[in-house]
This record gives sequence, structure tokens and C-alpha cells, in this order.
Amino acid sequence: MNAIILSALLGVVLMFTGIFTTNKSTIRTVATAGLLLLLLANIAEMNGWKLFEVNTRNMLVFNKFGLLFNTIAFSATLLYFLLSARDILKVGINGAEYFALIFFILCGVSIVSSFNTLLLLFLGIEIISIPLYILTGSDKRNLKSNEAALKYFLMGSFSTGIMLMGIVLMYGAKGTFSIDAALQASNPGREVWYTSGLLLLFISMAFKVSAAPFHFWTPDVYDGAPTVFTSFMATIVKAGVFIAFVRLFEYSFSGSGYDWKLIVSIVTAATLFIGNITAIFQQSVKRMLAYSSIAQAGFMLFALFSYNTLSREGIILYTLGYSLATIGIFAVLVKMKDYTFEGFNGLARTQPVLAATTTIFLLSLAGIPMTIGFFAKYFMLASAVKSGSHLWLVFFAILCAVVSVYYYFRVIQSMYFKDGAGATEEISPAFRWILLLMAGLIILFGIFPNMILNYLYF
Amino acid sequence: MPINLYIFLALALFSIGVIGVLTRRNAIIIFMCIELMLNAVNLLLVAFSKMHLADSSNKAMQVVTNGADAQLFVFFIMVVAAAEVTVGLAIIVMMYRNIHSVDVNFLNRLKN
Amino acid sequence: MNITEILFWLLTVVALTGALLVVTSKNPVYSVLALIATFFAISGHYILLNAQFLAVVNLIVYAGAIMVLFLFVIMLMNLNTETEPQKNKWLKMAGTVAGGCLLLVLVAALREADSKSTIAMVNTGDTGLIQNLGKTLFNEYVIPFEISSVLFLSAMVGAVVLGKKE
Amino acid sequence: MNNIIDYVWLVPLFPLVGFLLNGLLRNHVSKSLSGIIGSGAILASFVVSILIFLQVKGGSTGVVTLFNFIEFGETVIPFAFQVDQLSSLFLLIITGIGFLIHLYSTAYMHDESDMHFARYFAYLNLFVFSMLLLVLGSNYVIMFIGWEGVGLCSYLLIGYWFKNIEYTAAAKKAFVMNRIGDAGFLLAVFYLINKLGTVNYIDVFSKVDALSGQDLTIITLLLFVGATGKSAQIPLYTWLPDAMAGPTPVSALIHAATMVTAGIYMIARSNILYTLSPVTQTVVAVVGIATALLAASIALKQNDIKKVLAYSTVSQLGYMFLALGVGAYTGAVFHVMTHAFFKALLFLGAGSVIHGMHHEQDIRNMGGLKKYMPITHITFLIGCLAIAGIIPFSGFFSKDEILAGAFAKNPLYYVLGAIGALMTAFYMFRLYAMTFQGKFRGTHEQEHHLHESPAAMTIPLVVLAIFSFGGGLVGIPEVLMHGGHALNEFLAPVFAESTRRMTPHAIDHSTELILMFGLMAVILILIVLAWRKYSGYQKSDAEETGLGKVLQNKWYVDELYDAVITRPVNGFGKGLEKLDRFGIDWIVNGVGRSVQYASRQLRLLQSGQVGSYVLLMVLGMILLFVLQVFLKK
Amino acid sequence: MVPVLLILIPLLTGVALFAIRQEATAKSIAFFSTLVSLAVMLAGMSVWKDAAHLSFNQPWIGALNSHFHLELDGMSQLLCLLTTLCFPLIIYSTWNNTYVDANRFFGLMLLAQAGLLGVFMAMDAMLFYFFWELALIPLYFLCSRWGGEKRIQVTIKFFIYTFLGSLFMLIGLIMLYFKAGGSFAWADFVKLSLTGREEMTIFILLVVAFAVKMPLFPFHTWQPDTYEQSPTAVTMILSAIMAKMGVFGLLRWLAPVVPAATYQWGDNFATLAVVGMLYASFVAIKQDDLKRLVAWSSIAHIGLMILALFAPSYSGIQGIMIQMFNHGINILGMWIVVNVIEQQFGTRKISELGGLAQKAPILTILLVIIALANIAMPLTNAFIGEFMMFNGIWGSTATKFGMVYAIAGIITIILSAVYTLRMVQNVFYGPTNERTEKAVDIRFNVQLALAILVVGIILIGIYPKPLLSMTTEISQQILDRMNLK
Repeated sequence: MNAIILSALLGVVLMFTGIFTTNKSTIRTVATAGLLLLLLANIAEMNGWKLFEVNTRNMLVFNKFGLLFNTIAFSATLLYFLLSARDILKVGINGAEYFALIFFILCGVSIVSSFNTLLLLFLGIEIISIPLYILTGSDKRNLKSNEAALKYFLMGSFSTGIMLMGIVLMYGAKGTFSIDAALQASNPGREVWYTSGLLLLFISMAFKVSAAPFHFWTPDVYDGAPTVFTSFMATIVKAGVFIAFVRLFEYSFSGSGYDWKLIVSIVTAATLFIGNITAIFQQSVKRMLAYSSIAQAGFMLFALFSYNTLSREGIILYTLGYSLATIGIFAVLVKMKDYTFEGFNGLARTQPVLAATTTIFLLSLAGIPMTIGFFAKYFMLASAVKSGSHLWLVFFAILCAVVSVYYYFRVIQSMYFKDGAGATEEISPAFRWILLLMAGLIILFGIFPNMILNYLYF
Repeated sequence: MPINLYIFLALALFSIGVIGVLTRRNAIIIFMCIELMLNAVNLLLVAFSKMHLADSSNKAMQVVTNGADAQLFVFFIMVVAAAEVTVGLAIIVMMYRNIHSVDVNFLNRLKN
Repeated sequence: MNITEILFWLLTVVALTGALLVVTSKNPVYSVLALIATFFAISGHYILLNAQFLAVVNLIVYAGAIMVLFLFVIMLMNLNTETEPQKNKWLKMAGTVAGGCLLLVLVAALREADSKSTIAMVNTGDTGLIQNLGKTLFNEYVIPFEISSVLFLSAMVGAVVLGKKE
Repeated sequence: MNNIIDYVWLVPLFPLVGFLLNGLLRNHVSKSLSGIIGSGAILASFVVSILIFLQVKGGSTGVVTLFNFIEFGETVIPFAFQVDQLSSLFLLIITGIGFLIHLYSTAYMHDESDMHFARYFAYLNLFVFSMLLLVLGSNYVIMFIGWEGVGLCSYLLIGYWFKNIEYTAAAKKAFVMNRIGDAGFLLAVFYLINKLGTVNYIDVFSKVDALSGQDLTIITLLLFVGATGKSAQIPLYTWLPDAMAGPTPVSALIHAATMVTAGIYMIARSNILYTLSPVTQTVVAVVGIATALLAASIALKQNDIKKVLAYSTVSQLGYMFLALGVGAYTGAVFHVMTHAFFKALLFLGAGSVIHGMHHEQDIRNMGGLKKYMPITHITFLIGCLAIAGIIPFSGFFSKDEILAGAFAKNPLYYVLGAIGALMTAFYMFRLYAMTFQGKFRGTHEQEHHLHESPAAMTIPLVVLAIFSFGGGLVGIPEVLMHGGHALNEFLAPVFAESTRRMTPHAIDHSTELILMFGLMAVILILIVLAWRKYSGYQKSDAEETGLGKVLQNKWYVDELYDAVITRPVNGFGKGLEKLDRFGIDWIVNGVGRSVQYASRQLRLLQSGQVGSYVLLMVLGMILLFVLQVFLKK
Repeated sequence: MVPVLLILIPLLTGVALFAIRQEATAKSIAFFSTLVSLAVMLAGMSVWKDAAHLSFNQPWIGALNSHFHLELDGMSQLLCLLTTLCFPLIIYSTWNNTYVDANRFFGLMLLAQAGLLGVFMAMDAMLFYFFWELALIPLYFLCSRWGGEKRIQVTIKFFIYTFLGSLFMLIGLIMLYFKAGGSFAWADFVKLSLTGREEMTIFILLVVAFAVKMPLFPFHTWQPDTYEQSPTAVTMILSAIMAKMGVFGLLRWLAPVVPAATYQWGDNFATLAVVGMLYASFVAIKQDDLKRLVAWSSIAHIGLMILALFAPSYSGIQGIMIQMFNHGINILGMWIVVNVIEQQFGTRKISELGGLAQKAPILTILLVIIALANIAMPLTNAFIGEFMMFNGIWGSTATKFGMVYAIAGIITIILSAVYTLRMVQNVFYGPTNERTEKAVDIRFNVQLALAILVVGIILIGIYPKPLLSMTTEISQQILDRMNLK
């Protein structure tokens, strides 16, 4: 609860900051300090120190899983702020408002990581989505940004409609919106409503996490949105929705009495396939990363496919690893003058630190051992193996992972093995140090994943 | 009234909304069709609310709700819809300011 | 067929016709008007289901506020003529067929439910009254209610961000 | 020093030390010093060999184990030397003739620079070392080490003048052909290990009854494959004539006296196995006689002095295999010995001629050399008489023993063998006559420089000539002198088991005498014929025709091999590389390409149109619904 | 302690090298580090040979019950010795090669060394997989950064190929992990008794990774290209050590873990191995590029090791182990020569060379000895290994076709003589041409490196007992697990 209330308040604070000052560094400081506060508050709650005693009437349930996720999401956002706060302020004149919107989104993220009723899921998803529509379109003069915002908005609302239809049908069958109570209530003869509703809900959530064939908005929106916001969208937001997804189906699938593995596996396979295959032919690194985020979502879907302890641990690791790496890459991308692969040519010569850290980020995304990305993928694959059915999916995922190496390594090839100028904007030493810190974290957690996993069991 | 009738009616409205999204090019009309979908959902929610109310007098059924939650859900949907409309129309207007059209077919700079 | 049923069918026909008009009419203004008609019909259904509060809110919020906003924007953009050129016919056909199939599939799926005897209570019950709903809203549903304020805040900020002249 | 046998390791050690000294210090030693090191090492070995021989002659034999070479499981392959009658005899031949040839080489190779001179002696010492390992080894693996080692040295020495790419090609050919044989040898070793768990001669021969007839046949045939490679039998003989690219002393030592007899040694060593597998015996005999005839026929028309001798060697080796095939093991070993004497003599004589003629090898350009090189002439003549089998020259006795053995087994062998002997006499005297008789046909410059070779060359010639003349006396057949076959008695322990198990095919004395002297009479006639015909040989440009041409071109066997093996292998290699590049790799890359193609096509789905996106989404929904609700119940 | 030192020394030095700018310093430090590793390894084999020093076991990832378990048993010792021996020789013999960003080059080399040593010592599957990849990544960068013309395409193909294989292996290891009740320990793996189907699945998954790495026909197509395009120092690592990873994997993680499936599939893979050996040998005959020639020859030689594993017997298994070592040092020698030639003449085409024996006699002598080892002459090290392997194949009780394999395989012995001698003949013999006219003999460092190898080759060839006794125990262990004598 600390996180939800504080983030909403911080959003308001930032709104007012924007009114009283236009000094960019003030805004940046307030935002960063606020986020730090938020992070600390959440860590405090993890250790049982609640700032607000609120009777949530079982609509929100705060467990270790959700709180750990919040910590990860806030930490990632903190790094994101540290790396990209200047670039956020460069997008337009409404700097403070962007930060306010980001805090609102964080509020939504902390809601969906602890919701216990479909109503709050719906509200949380909307609180996440609506600011995102705006952030996507925040580069108002840029037609691509406009186009992305409108596409995102239209398709997002469409999926909201589908989600609502799903929720209604589930309600019709069970007579409640509460996800754990829904399991107890059983009304014979109405299961098919429940199943259909759940399926519709699944589809709309699949849309939000950009799983195929509901992923079509992703490349266009990620490509069109200002790069700093793409970074946020592709990482923290996506991870947040994933947590909601996992939380939702933690109860629902097992309660429905149906075998969901088939359709989840089909969606997973399609996501992996489309994400990875399409990424290969891209010329723009940004768009490649958009497709890669689809591909990564495919791997995260394994958590749904094989619901067991391994996948719970895995999704946490996955979100962490994926967020760290993607934020890092996007932070570098923002600094690049040219977003195509050619733009990266020779970066290793002009900006060795950037190139080296980007390489580590890419290796993590590709799932190479010694990076956290490996353990993320490992847990996903292991959970699927453990669940024992649909092994073909595991092999399919492997093939796709191999394909992913091809396009991730294209960037490495450009940076290290090809000649070019690799032009970037000016890079501050702090930026470099933070990148190094992130790369260090990726490797540290890649060698000792226990440091994260122990939290789930303490 | 049999609940099936409400279901079919809601589904019909919902599907008409979907068809509208699929076939129209005007962003505003597409948006309106989405509103139509939301209304279909609202209607069904209210119907289910009353269905569960009817169930609560039926001893054979497990009583979960008196239907108020569903009607409140409708209320929240309307809240969200209002918020969405604010943002959506702002986006459409912004778009219009830039390209002087609300035809979604012109939105194809981003592709492949 | 009692009066309730007659009303039900009448409202249904109006709602569906309105909805179809929204989709098919060439002039956006007509679409808006048809949508308002649909909303009225749906409000009628609400009343039939004894959900007076929602019926009123529906009229005020949707038909009143939202649709006016739509109309306003359409007028602002001067879209009140048939500006929309014919979309690719095949795509249109495909869209219609797909939508139809979706309906078919959904109906076929939900028809399966053993709910022939289940009815929605018409004209009775007081859950829909503003008093009951208000009580529930501010007791049970106070958290979502507060949270929805965040939603509005963000929508507001968003409108400012998008609308403010640079 | 009461038991010299325990010090048998000294025998191979000396040449090894000589090799290392000459090899490592080749840039720092003078010619004379490296000559002394090289020859001295062999001389030392020879001395030890004589001591060993004397001891063995006294009746003591033994196995000296140095260390365990390879061990796995229960199989132990020791690095051990076996000293018995057979190996000690070979020791004498190898070190004795080896020493003479080293001595000869100091003069023959004197034109080489210091470094290459030392290199030459290093190789030669290494060869002797390997050869000694081959004969001394107490098991097949050690024999194999020597076996491959001599092949290697042969390779190195044939390609000694490495600037000439032709020579190195000949060297490679020799090595590869040897390798083919070696492969067979190795397989036999594996068979033995896996059947008996041991490769030690003593153990193998004592367990021989544990092997079935089929096992024996396979083992012996595989071993024989090895022998055909090393001893230049059909079908692997073609390397030997080409091997004449090496320096002549090398030809004398390796390609006449020692290495090529390794096959005979090996079969003689494994005589018990062969005795027990009659099938292989027949094969050995047939291959032997066929080789003898084929090589002899080719030798009839060769004009290169060394080539004639090379084919002659192949032919004589054929005889030895014939002997082995008919079970006349002593005869084979006897012939090895006498052949070593006279063929070394002939080669060295040829070397002397070549030396005198300044590296001219074509006998058509020679003639009348007897007056310029008297010692060479006489010794060469003795060699010719020996190889032709004229009593009392050494060749007579050994050849006669083989033919007698062949007759006893199957008269057809005898007939064919006799034909071979006739041809041998004819081509040897053709060679002799064209070289030493008649008028000199070379250039004036050559004539001007003609001279007798130095003492270091002639002394070995004389020594070898003495042995060629008298060497046969250790094996005088029973018919001519009772108890005259000293060699037979000496070697009897080695072949005792075979003798015991063999059904004796004695022929009566009168038949033997008739055969012996009848054949010699015909040989004498042929010698006279050849002498007369070729003494007055005149150069002519007329091409050979008919059979002559076929013979001159060696029955076109090289061409046949080239067409049937070399070229197909090369073509196959090329083809496979193409297959690799355009087949397997194409498939591998094809996967990559098809992924790229899929990418190109799939991204078109992302058309940029909201309408089509939603359409696809709806289709996806429908699909999932159909799957989940209708198909899965 | 020894295992940890062996990993840490190259790892830390490697990382540190990235910070050192001076080329010469970097090179010297790298060289020194490899020497220290070698010293530690030798100490581990002589002074500290008690179990306490040769084994290290600490919990690593608690959630997975994975341990940081390194151990130096006979087979590991042999391969670690190979690795620690090869690295200083590689650096020393290529001392005069110049590289841009030399510090990075050597840093990556050392990282690769750490990975390779880890692979050979890991007794925990997760750890094994880690090191398996750690070895691969630096090599990818080395090849791509410092390689030849077509390096980028070639190395990405190499990387993707091997990565695919290793992912399959990962799945196999995960399956084993669950079957072993949540343990990655090798000791638990070899105690498993699985059903036929499970063994089969796991076998296929594991074998793919190893087959790609070795490489086994028909998974080999990355290899000639990669060897050709890599900088020669890297090619040395690739073929001298890395190719052994695959064989090692078969011996450590495949045959003892899924013995029944190894039997069942033995004939198929043995056939592939035989076909591959012949195939590679035939292709090698017509190669004009020295690197490709050696690459193909390497495929053929490794093929024999695979064959010996899939037609197993005591002598064969032990033969593989010592042959891994022998082939490593032999092929290293070949590469050193190739490197010298390439550095001096700027070409690797056999057809453009010739007559080097006149100009560089020392090189020629050393090369000829190494070439002889390559064709398994007796009294060179390779003879011992190949002899034992062929013997094992011939007498294998696990297959009915041992003799057929041996006979087919022995053809490659002949062919190896053909292509090796062809190379020797055309590069070193014959007349010089304008390119080789001005050739000079090799420098002292190369002489020394090659001489060390040659001495090793001959010593092992004459007295292989130390190697044999080192591997006796582990061979027996593997065979016991496979129910073989």
C-alpha cells in the first residue's frame, strides 16, 4: 500500500512542481528523490513497516512476490531516471508532467502487482495505459509519435473492450470479481461462461504484453514513441503487466478445470516465432528492439505455460534481467545519432564503455551464461521441462533463442568489427558509471542469482 | 427475461462494435464503435447483476452477490470511458492538427 | 407477451438498429446521433432491469457529456460531410465476415451454458437504487473509488500535455 | 660380459646415437667426421652382432625387456628384444652390409655439402636403427615400429634430393604404398590382441592352437598385406622402381638388401601361423611367383641401370615369397641372405658406374666400361653370375632350394619359377653387356672423365663380391653334400614347430639333380645369347613395338593405378569438397537463408494499417476460441 | 585449491589486461600468467596431488542445488595439462604477431583459458555449462575482431551453430537435473537409472552439443571456415583445445550418464564418425589452403576419437583420453608452422609456396616430425593413441561391426599420409619460387616452442606410461558404468 499511495502522491507533487518551476534540474532532482523515497518505502513494507494502515477489503493483497516485484520495478525505474532523466526533459516542454505520468504509471504497476479483484486489475491496467498513450504521443510535432499514439490508443481501447467482456462473462459465471473467491464459487452449467471470459481476458492481457497474434501495436508504438519512453514502456510497464498476468492466472487457470496449456503454448510459440523472425530483417536498432521485446515476452509467457515455483522465481529474474538490459540499451540508443545498425558501426572505438556495456546487455538479452539473462531463460525452460507436457515448445524456444543471437549479435558486430564513426551525443561520466553499474549487476546476478532468489524464501 | 437474450443482445452489440472498428477508417467513428463495445459490456453486467439477484432467492444456488458490485463496476467503466475519451479525443485532435485528417489509413509511416 | 417483453424487444431493436447505423452511416454526425439513440435504448434496458441509477448516469455521462464531446470534435474538424473515401472493399468484407464469425463463435460458445432456465430479474429488486449503490460504493468500494481518482488525474495531466501549445 | 644377449640393446643404440649426433650436429661436423660417426656406429653394432651371433650359435637365445611400452587392462606390450637364430642372422646381414654401404657412401656422397652429407648419414643410421628394431622386436608392435620406421627412412632417403619435386613425389608414393600395407599389418595386430590378448611372439606361437582356421587365415592374410607393401609385391610393388630416385647406396641398402626383405622376415618369423593356414600359403606363393614373373618381364626392356636392378629386386622378392608360400622358410631366408650380398653388390656396382659416368643412368649411353672400371666390372660380373644362379655362386644355392621346394609343392610353381630364372639371367646379362661390353656410347666429355671409383667404394664391392661368390656355401643342398646345409641346421629351432606340423614333400635326389642342372644349362645358353646380342648394341631411335613396348612401359601398371586409384581419389576429394560447400553447407546456410526469407515475408504482416492489425487480432481470437472451446473439451 | 587457482589466475589476469594499454606489457603479463597456470598445474600433478588439493566443492546456487564443484581427476588432469601447456606455447610462438588492441586480444585469450579449464574440471552440470559458454564467448570475439576477410559471417555461423548445440545440451542437463532429484552433480548423474526412452531423449540432446563442437560429420561445416578465418593463435585454441571439449563432453557427460542409449545409438554415430573420417580425409587431399587442410585433417582425427567412443572398449576409451592430449599438441605444432608461414609469406596457399626446406631447414625438420605425428608414426605420441583406439574399435564388444569400422577407419591412416605428405612435399620440397626465395628460418621463440612440442611428441611416443597410468582409473570407471570390460 505504501507504494500505491506514495506514487500517486508523488505524481501530484510532480504536477505541482511543474507549475512552480521550470528549472529542469529541480524537476529531475525532485523526481529522482521521490522515486528513491518510493523505493525505500516499498523496501520498508517488505520488511513489515507499513506507512498506511488501510483496510483494502481483500481487494489488494500484498505478498512477498508482489513487493519484491515492486522493488525491482522501482529500482529499475531509478536506474532509468538516473540514465535518462535528462533525455525525458528533452522530449518536450512538459517535463514535470512526464514525470508525473511516470509516477502514475508506477502507481498502476503497484496496483496490478497486488490486485485481488478484477475491478482493480481493470483500473490498474487503465492507469498504466492512459498515461502511456500520452507519453507515446508526447513528441507532438513528430508525426511518428502522433501516429504511434493514435494506433496505441485505438488498439488499446479495443483490447480494453475485450477485457471487459471477459470480466463480465467471468462474473456471470461466478458472481464475483474477486479472483480467489471465484475459485470457490461453482455454478454448474456456467463454466463455459467462465472459460470464455477467461479466454477473452487472456487475449486482452496477451495484447498488453504484446503476445502474438495480438502484438501488432508493439513495433509501431515502440518505434514511434520517443525513445526514452519506449525504454520505460518496454521494460517496467511490460514487466508490470506480466506480473499482473501471472498473478491473474495463478488462480484462474488452476480453477477453471481446463487444460490451458495448449493455447498458451500456441500463443507462446507464435510470439517467439514472430518476434524473433521479424527482428532479423530490421534495419533500425530501435525497431529491432521492439521485436526483440516481443520475443522476450514469448519467453516470459513460459511462466504462464508452466505454472510452478520455478516459473515464479523465473519471472522475477526475467523481469529484472530484461529490464536492466533493455533500459541500458535504450539509454545508449537515446544517445545515438543514428538508430540504424550502421549508426553503431565503430562505436567500440569512439565510445568503448558504451560499447562494452551494450555488449553485456545484449549478451544478457540473448541469454548467454554469466549474465542474468541466462538464468532468466534457464528458469523458464526448466519450469517448462518440469511441467512435463508440450516439450516441443521448449525446443521451439531454443531454436528461437538461437535466432535471437543473430540479431543481437548484429549490434555487437557493428560496434566492434565494422569500421565507422559511431557518432553519439555528449556522454557524461555519470552516465558511463551507471551503465557500468548496470552491467556489473547483470553479471553479478548472472553468477549469483541467489542474491535475488533468496528474497522469495526468506 | 431469460439471461440468454441479454447475452445475445450484448454480444450482438459488441460484435457490431468490432465490425465497426474493422471496417471504418475514421478514427472518431472507430472510437465510437469502441464505446459501443463498452456499452454492450455494461448492459450485460447489469443483466448479470439482476441474474445473480434472482439466484440469491434460489436456494439451490450458491449466493455470492446481490448484484450491486456489478452495477458499481458499470459505474467504474463509465469513469474509465470518460477518462479515455478525454485522452483519446486529445490525441485525435493533435493528430488532426498535424495531418488535417482523422483517416487511420494515413497512419502508415510505421510499418514492417 | 407482456408489456415487459414488448418493451424489451422494442428496445433491443432500437439498440441494434442504432448500432448498425453507427457503423454504416457515411456521415459522422449521423453516426453520433445513432449512437446516442443506442445509448437511450440501453438506458431503457437499465430501467427495465430496475437499475435506475445507471440508466440516469448513462444518459448524463454517455449520451450527454461524452457524445456531445464527440459531436463537438467532429464539428471542430469539419468532418460533418462524407469525407471518408471508400475503404478497400475486400478489407471491408473481411472485416464484416470476421466480426460476424466472432459473434457466431461467441454465441455458439456461450449457448452451451446450461442456463436456459436462468433469468435476469426484471422490474424488481432494489440493488440498482442510488441509496444502495452509494452505500456499497463508499464502504466496500472505497479503494477503487479513490484509485479511479488517480486515473482522472492522469487523464487530466494527459489532456494538458497534449493540448498545451508549445 | 658373460651373456652378450643381455646387451642386445646396444645394437640399435649405436645407430640411434649416430643418428642423433649427425642429425643434431649436422651444421657443425665435417664430412669426414660425420662419415666416421655414421659408419662407426654401424661398425660397432656389427661387432656386437657378431658377438651375439656367436652366442646364439652356441645355442643360447633370449628375450630382453627394456620397459613396458603400452599397457591397458590385461594386455601388456613390452618394449623388448628377442634374440634368436633368425634375428641374429638378420642382425649380421643388416649391420654387415649396412656398414659396407656406409663406407661406400662416404665416397659416393662426397659431392654433397657438409650439412646434407651429415643429414644423409643421419637418415642412414636412423634406417639401420629402425631395421634393427624391426628384426629385434619381441612382438608385433615393436616390429611394427621398425616396420613403419624403415618406411619413413625410405621416404626420407628417396626424397633426399628434395629440390627435385619428382624425387619427393616418388618418396611420397613409396610411403603411401607402404602405408597401405602397414594398415593391413596393424589390423592383424588388432586381431591378435583381441583374440589372444598378447602380441609377443612367444605367447602368440604357443597359443596358436587357440585360433581357429579362419582366424589364422585372416591374420596371416592381413600380415601378408603388410608384407606386400614393404616387400614390393603385387599389387603394391610400383613404388620400388620409383624409389630409385634416392642415392644409389640407399637403393642398395634399403631397396635391395634389407628393408624390402622385412616382409620375408615377418612371415618367416610367423612361420607357424602360415604353416597352419594353407589358404594364405597358396596366396603367398601365387602372389610371389606372379610378382617374380611380372617384374622379370618388365626388367627385360628397361634401360635405366637402376630400374633394371629394381625390377630384378622385385622379382627376387617374389621368389622369396614363393619359398615362403611353399613352406621353404629356410630357403626364403637363405635367399634373403644371398640376395642381400649380390643385389647390394650389383647396386653398388651400378652406383660406381653412375659415379664414374657423372650421374648418367641410361645403359644405352654406356658400353665398354670394363676397360675404365676394372674392379667394378669384375665384381659386377660376379654379381650377375650370382643372381643368374650359376654354380657355385651364392644365388645358385638359394634359388635352387626355392625351386626345389616349389617343385615339391606343385610342379607348376617350379615351371613358372624356372621361367623367371631364365628371364633373370637374360636381363642381367643384357644389362651387363650393354654396360661393360662393346663400345662406349656416351659423350666425349663423359668418356674423358671416366675413371675407377675410389677405394672406399671399391672395397665394399670386393667384400660383397667375395660373399656373393661364397655366401651360398652355407647352404649346400643335401644332394650335393651331406650335411652341407649349415644354415638349415642353424635355423632349425625357429622353424621347428612348423616343420613338425608340415607334411614333408621330399623329392627324390635324381629328380632334383636333373632339375638343378637342366635349368642351369638353359640359363647358361641364355647368358651367352644375351651377352652376344647386347655386346654389340647400337643406339637406335626405333621405338619398341608390340610386347616390347608394353614391357618398356611396365605393363602400364602405373597408368592403370593412376586411372583407377589416384585420379578417382583426387576427383573424389574434389567432389566431396564441392558436396560439402554446395551440399551440406548449403543446407546449413539454407536454414539461415530461409529464416531471413521468412523474416522478409513475415514483416509484411506489419502493414502499418490499424484495420488489418485489428482484423488479424480478431482472427486470432476466433482461432483461440475455436481451439479452446470447441476442439478441447 | 589447485582447481580454483587454475580458474582464477587466467580469469583475473584476463580481466585486468583490459585495463593495460601497452601492448608489450600486456603480452608479457599474459605470457607470465599462462606460465604460472602451467606451474600450478604441474605442482598439482606432483606436489599437491592429494584429493584435498585437487578438489573444490562449495554450494553455489542454493535455489538450484548447484555446487561450485571442481575436480582434477585423471582425465581432467590430462586435459588441463594440455590447456595450460598449450597457452604459453601459443603466446610464445606467436610472439611476433602484432594485433591491434593487443591487451584485449590477450585478455580474451586468458578468459577463454579460464573457460576451457573450467569445462575440464567441472563436476557440476550447471557449472559445466557455464564454463562451456565462457570458453565460447571470448573466442567469438577473438575470431570476429582479429580474423580474416569473411570473419563476421563465418564466426556468427560458428557461434550460432555451437550455441544451438549447447542449448540442446542445456535442456538435456535440465532433464537430468529433475531425474536426479534436483541435483546437478555428476556423481548423481552417473548413479541414475533411467528408462530407455528417457535415456534416448537425453542422449540426443546432449550429443548434439558435443557433435557440433568436435565437430562430427555432418555438423562440421562451420569448422573449416572458422579455422581459416580466425587469427592463427585463436585457431590453435580452437583446434588444439576446444575441439577436445566435445570429446571430453562425450566421455564425461554422455557415455557414463546415459550408457544404454550410448550403446543403442552407438552404431549410428560410429557410422557417422567413420563416414566423417573418410569424408574429411578425402576432402583434405585436395585442399590448397594450409589452414583448411589442417582443419579437415583435424575433423578426421577427431572422428576417430568419436568412433572409439561409440565402439567402446577399455583400450579405446583410454586411447581417446591420451589421444586428446596428443592430438592437441600435434595440431598445435601444425598451427605454429602455419602461422610462421603465413606471417612470413602472407599466404597460406600450398600452390604458392615451395622449397622452404632449402631456406628454413630447422622449420622443416620440426614440421616433418610433427607431420609424422599427425599421421601417427610409431614412436610419436599419436601412434599410441590411435593404436589403442583402433585396437579398441576392432575388439569392441559393444558393437557387431567393430572390425568394419576399424577397417574403414584405417583407410584414413593411409589418406592422412597422402595429404600430410602432399603438403610437406609442396610446401617444403621442390624448387623455391620468387615468393619463397628470400625466406629465412624461424626465430628462436618458434624454434623453442616447436622443439618443446617435438620433444613431448617423441617422449610420449616412446614412453607413454605416465599418460596411461593417469587415465587408467577413470577409464575403468567409465567402463564399469557402461558394463564393459
